[in-house]
Amino acid sequence: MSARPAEAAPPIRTRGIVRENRPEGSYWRLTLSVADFTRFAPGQFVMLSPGAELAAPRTDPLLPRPMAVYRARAAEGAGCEVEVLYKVTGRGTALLSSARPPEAVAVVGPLGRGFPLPPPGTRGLVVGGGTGIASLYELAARASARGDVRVLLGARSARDLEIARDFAALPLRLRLATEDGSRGRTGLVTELLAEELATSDPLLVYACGPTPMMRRAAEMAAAAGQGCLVSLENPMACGFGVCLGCAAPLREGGFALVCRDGPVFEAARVEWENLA
Amino acid sequence: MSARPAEAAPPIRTRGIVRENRPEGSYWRLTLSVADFTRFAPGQFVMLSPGAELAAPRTDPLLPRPMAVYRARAAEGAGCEVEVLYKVTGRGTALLSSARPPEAVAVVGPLGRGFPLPPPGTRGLVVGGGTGIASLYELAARASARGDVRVLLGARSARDLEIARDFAALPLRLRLATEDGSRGRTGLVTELLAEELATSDPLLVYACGPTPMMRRAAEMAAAAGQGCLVSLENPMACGFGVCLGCAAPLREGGFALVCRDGPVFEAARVEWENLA
Amino acid sequence: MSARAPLAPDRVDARVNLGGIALRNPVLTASGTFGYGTEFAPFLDLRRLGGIVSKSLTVAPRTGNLPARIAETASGMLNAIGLENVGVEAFVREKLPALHPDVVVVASVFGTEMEHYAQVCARLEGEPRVAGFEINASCPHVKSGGIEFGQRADVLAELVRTVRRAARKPLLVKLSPNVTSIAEMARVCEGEGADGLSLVNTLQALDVDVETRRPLLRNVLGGLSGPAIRPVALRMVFQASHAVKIPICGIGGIETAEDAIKFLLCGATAVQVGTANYRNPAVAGEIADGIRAHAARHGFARVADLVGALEVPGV
Amino acid sequence: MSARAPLAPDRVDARVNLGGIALRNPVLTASGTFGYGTEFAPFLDLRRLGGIVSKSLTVAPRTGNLPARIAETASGMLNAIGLENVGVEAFVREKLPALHPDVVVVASVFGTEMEHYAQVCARLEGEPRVAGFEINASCPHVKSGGIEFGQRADVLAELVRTVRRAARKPLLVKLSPNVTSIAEMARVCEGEGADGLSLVNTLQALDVDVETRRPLLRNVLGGLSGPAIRPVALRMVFQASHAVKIPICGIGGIETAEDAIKFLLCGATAVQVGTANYRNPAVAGEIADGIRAHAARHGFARVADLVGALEVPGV
Ligand SMILES: Cc1cc2nc3c(=O)[nH]c(=O)nc-3n(C[C@H](O)[C@H](O)[C@H](O)COP(=O)(O)OP(=O)(O)OC[C@H]3O[C@@H](n4cnc5c(N)ncnc54)[C@H](O)[C@@H]3O)c2cc1C
Ligand SMILES: Cc1cc2nc3c(=O)[nH]c(=O)nc-3n(C[C@H](O)[C@H](O)[C@H](O)COP(=O)(O)OP(=O)(O)OC[C@H]3O[C@@H](n4cnc5c(N)ncnc54)[C@H](O)[C@@H]3O)c2cc1C
Ligand SMILES: Cc1cc2nc3c(=O)[nH]c(=O)nc-3n(C[C@H](O)[C@H](O)[C@H](O)COP(=O)(O)O)c2cc1C
Ligand SMILES: Cc1cc2nc3c(=O)[nH]c(=O)nc-3n(C[C@H](O)[C@H](O)[C@H](O)COP(=O)(O)O)c2cc1C
Ligand code: FES
Ligand code: FES
Repeated sequence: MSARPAEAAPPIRTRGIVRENRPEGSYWRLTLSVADFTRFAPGQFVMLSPGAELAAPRTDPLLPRPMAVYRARAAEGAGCEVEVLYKVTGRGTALLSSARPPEAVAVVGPLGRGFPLPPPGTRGLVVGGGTGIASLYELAARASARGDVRVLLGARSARDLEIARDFAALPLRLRLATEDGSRGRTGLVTELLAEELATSDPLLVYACGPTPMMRRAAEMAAAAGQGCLVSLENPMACGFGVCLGCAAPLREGGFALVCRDGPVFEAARVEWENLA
Repeated sequence: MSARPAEAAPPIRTRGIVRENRPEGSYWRLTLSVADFTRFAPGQFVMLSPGAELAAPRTDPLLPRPMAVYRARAAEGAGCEVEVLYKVTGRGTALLSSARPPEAVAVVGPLGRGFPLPPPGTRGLVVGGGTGIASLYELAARASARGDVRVLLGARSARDLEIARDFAALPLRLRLATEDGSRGRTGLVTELLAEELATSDPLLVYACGPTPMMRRAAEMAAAAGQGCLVSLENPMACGFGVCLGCAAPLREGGFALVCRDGPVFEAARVEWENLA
Repeated sequence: MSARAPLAPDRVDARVNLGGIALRNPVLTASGTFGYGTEFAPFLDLRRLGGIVSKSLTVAPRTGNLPARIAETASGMLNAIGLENVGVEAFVREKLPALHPDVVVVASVFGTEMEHYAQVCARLEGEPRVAGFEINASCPHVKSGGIEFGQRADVLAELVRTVRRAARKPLLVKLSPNVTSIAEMARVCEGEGADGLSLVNTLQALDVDVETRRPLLRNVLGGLSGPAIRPVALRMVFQASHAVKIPICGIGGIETAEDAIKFLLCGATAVQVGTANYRNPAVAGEIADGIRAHAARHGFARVADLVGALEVPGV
Repeated sequence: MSARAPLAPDRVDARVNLGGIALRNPVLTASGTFGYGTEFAPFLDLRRLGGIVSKSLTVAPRTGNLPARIAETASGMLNAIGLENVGVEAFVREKLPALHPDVVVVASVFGTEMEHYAQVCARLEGEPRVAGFEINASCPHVKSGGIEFGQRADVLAELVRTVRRAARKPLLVKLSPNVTSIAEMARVCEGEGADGLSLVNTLQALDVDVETRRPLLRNVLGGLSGPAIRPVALRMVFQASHAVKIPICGIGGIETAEDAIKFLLCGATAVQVGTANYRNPAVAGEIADGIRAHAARHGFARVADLVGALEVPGV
């Protein structure tokens, strides 16, 4: 496997003005306009304040939340519009869902090393589930503009896959699976992956989602002799390599920092057992 | 002096839905609709959460903020509309100013013992400044419906007295003073008080505002042989007599709890020196 | 984590026994944050609680410190009330009778000398409405001419010994968190015959007004309480529960049923709710209900089975 | 409070001297929260700071604890990183040269045995880029087979003595807050020749996931930092500054210039910014500017004149 994660653009700290923030199936879609951002690599992330910054600072919740850049486009004038797709899973994301235009959210980014595009002649096999789907759209969009891409998305039920419509609008093959059968194949996304791996074409698997799903995808890709990249979601305090809080254990020994060395890693390097 | 502070209605804990929250001169006017409140005595207060309660609880700022009931009227259906007039002086009030309809604010109240109305034949002399003005409107309204009332309001400048328009709509004599002369008499409100005290009519002075102002008013009333009630603004944690945090030292020795025994006190009982 | 099948909440037995004090559920309210109980009547039926702990009582009534006595800090508050209380006599004559007979009352006891503690307990021994004593061995903000009773092992031992002689009722000792080793202090109390421990009291602290350049509290130093201290309190309960066999009442920053359950898992048999009562005077009842619901959802038929059920990973 | 006439900010002399380390302003960044400095280049010109304190360095590189290593608490966070660091050699060869020569660097030093501390200092003695040492005597989360160096006066004394012999550069000792008497520990360090004190390190703490019934950190115990601990840290700085004459560097929950000034008023000559760097990587620079502005507004021509300027009311 030769793909090397893309280099990161230098991060800055700035404010994102909430343009839109609304529920979409089981996700929320937050659109921020950020005056001084320019470019992101697919799979890069930002650290967002846990909720809008109102008329006075609060210290609870304290830490910023890592969120993938779902989609970014140059805004009219300068800067860009950044879309974040998130699930409300705790206090920080719940407070984020209370943010309304034109409140401001503190943003640090772009951070981390994102996904490299598939090398020429290699098919990209993008496998997503849960909040992991948010890390994959920009990759799917850019890769499908250049070459052959298939996207496999899995979820509990149809409500979790309303978001698939964005992927459906791209020039790629999209396959869905839900556990309750309410949309696409009944079952796990890894069952779709098994079918896609039954080929001798060169593939590069990109997986992002719940740890068991990524781990299984990694094992299947390895068994099929195909490359696999995963994007890890570890708790983070800083997002830029100074707190050492996000360390992921490596099979070669020692740790990598998910925020600085990742979040994208070659799956074969990850020591899944102790990932937390 | 015989006036005894009015008895308090039993307090409850409930939610106030923000109907309106907008700046008015140097104050903000917050209108809450509270389903299960019915009646307030003038000078009573509520404890409000420091800012709206959003989709998840936050513990900073921690404590509720005491705020006088500026005005309350029965709402259509049940409950009532409570108006609070506040100044942004710190984090809690700044966050309160970020609250927007239809967000909810936690409310405990009505609390404390409010102002008794002037006894028959006694003129009410209502002296207000700063945030203290908010404690006096309901008193002025009810007292002026029954008898002779004069209201003296003082402030730095005209911007602080936009609120006087509410008082001007009442059947009472209103006199204003500003330090910069931008509205009413140039000078301190106590200068107006001195003039009003030059009478042999029986008076009851009601003062609420910055401590030096209340203290001075109390001294002047005492020298003139007239009664004086003040409404104290001590920091509070609970508002209903259990934390013992709001204690005000008394001239007779010991302490009174501002939240439970007050906030309205006979001025002569207050040991101003150690009020904090 | 062993999965268990959920139960109906009414099938959960919430009772616990705190060193001889039988409680209908593990939620008490903390000394000094709940007045004498009656103040909460408008908000909460006290019979929903495991019990209440009185404001710390002294032999004679005490007046407190000059203001300012309280201040807000990040997710916490400081207080230096000065142990103002009505005194043990007024407590017996006025406060106790005002409470419904089904409310379990623990009397918090304090004195500036050891004998005073014993006197207060002796006065309350014959009071059937007092279920037990909680010795306040830790008061960082009263100038008793030195360090806290609960900060030196030998002093604490002597205090517990002195009080134990006067007290036949269940005796809890409330520990100061301002110590190097909470385990040592816990063992000292167990050794002197305490029936249980309450921890923690407030962390000694200070805050400043940068505009006036004065301390926020007139007393300069005060006690820090509230959610800010919860992780420190949890650690101390965990350490103390591994050091002694007597039951522990966990205190510090409890705002929700989840917070309370953290203390149970770390080894507390019961908990006390303090500062949270100010934000929400009905919160202690909500926490009691929430613990039952949590136990049911996780398939624990007895809340007592949650006590010490923390699963510590092998390293 | 004595009123003074405001000054222009550029007329304020912000320099302070921290036990022989000359700083252009009193704001440093705290060990373990600022990496090796270079990571902040995108956000902040490090020359705006008084200085930076490195991640604690050991003789050999160290790998850290298994995850989870961090968790969020009310206005704070827990960490149990496990003192992962590149080791003193890589620090000298790779990290130091990457910093602009005008950046003042204090090397934080750690070891599991006293001799290791001395070895690290000895290796750095000849390094002109190292302005001084900060001895990390308090690490509640590394299983060194017992209690922290900084929790026992005799152990701490021996540690400082051992290191002092190896270190001619200015020597700061960073104290643990997990002690009964911070004043005693401060005096011990002064007695053994320390040039200054840094306080506080993190408060030992614990938090729990009630759904899985496991500690949030793999290491079970961790260190609490952030705004939650600020009032405790202020109290300790206040007490230590009254106990010793050597200068103090105040640490704990500093998020704003106001917070930093509170520490100065309580007797700290300088401060360190820790957890706040995560929320806002430019914050240390903003705090440095804010202190100057505050001093100017209050008419202090020298920031050093704010040190210990707390006005304590008579009672
Ligand atoms: C690189 C990266 C990219 C991510 N991208 C997305 C995204 O695009 N959309 C999305 O919905 N989520 C994403 N996540 C997960 C997201 O960060 C968490 O869902 C979020 O932090 C939860 O915060 P909370 O306050 O709601 O939960 P709480 O449980 O209240 O949070 C408590 C603490 O744990 C941390 N935490 C909890 N869950 C996670 C998690 N799964 N991953 C990391 N930290 C966690 C929080 O950041 C916080 O510090 C990403 C995570 C990483 C590391
Ligand atoms: C009975 C009573 C009625 C009041 N009515 C009004 C009113 O109608 N309108 C209005 O604008 N203000 C009123 N106040 C004052 C109001 O409570 C404070 O302005 C407010 O608490 C400041 O909060 P903050 O977070 O903005 O300030 P911060 O300074 O950030 O607050 C920090 C802490 O100090 C307390 N505090 C600060 N200033 C005061 C103060 N002046 N009085 C009491 N506590 C204070 C806060 O409650 C909080 O606990 C009243 C106070 C009392 C006691
Ligand atoms: C205003 C106030 C007064 C207190 N008074 C007492 C007291 O009299 N006796 C006592 O043992 N503890 C007293 N405490 C400590 C509490 O009982 C409790 O131990 C501490 O506040 C920590 O719990 P919390 O974080 O839930 O408040 C007081 C706490 C506060 C905030
Ligand atoms: C993630 C993390 C790692 C830390 N690592 C170290 C360290 O290596 N050495 C040290 O002396 N202190 C370390 N500390 C403690 C800080 O230097 C500081 O003393 C503490 O966090 C309190 O300050 P704060 O509240 O501003 O963060 C660390 C703190 C955090 C949060
Ligand atoms: S999140 Fe801080 S080092 Fe990765
Ligand atoms: S505010 Fe708590 S007793 Fe008055």
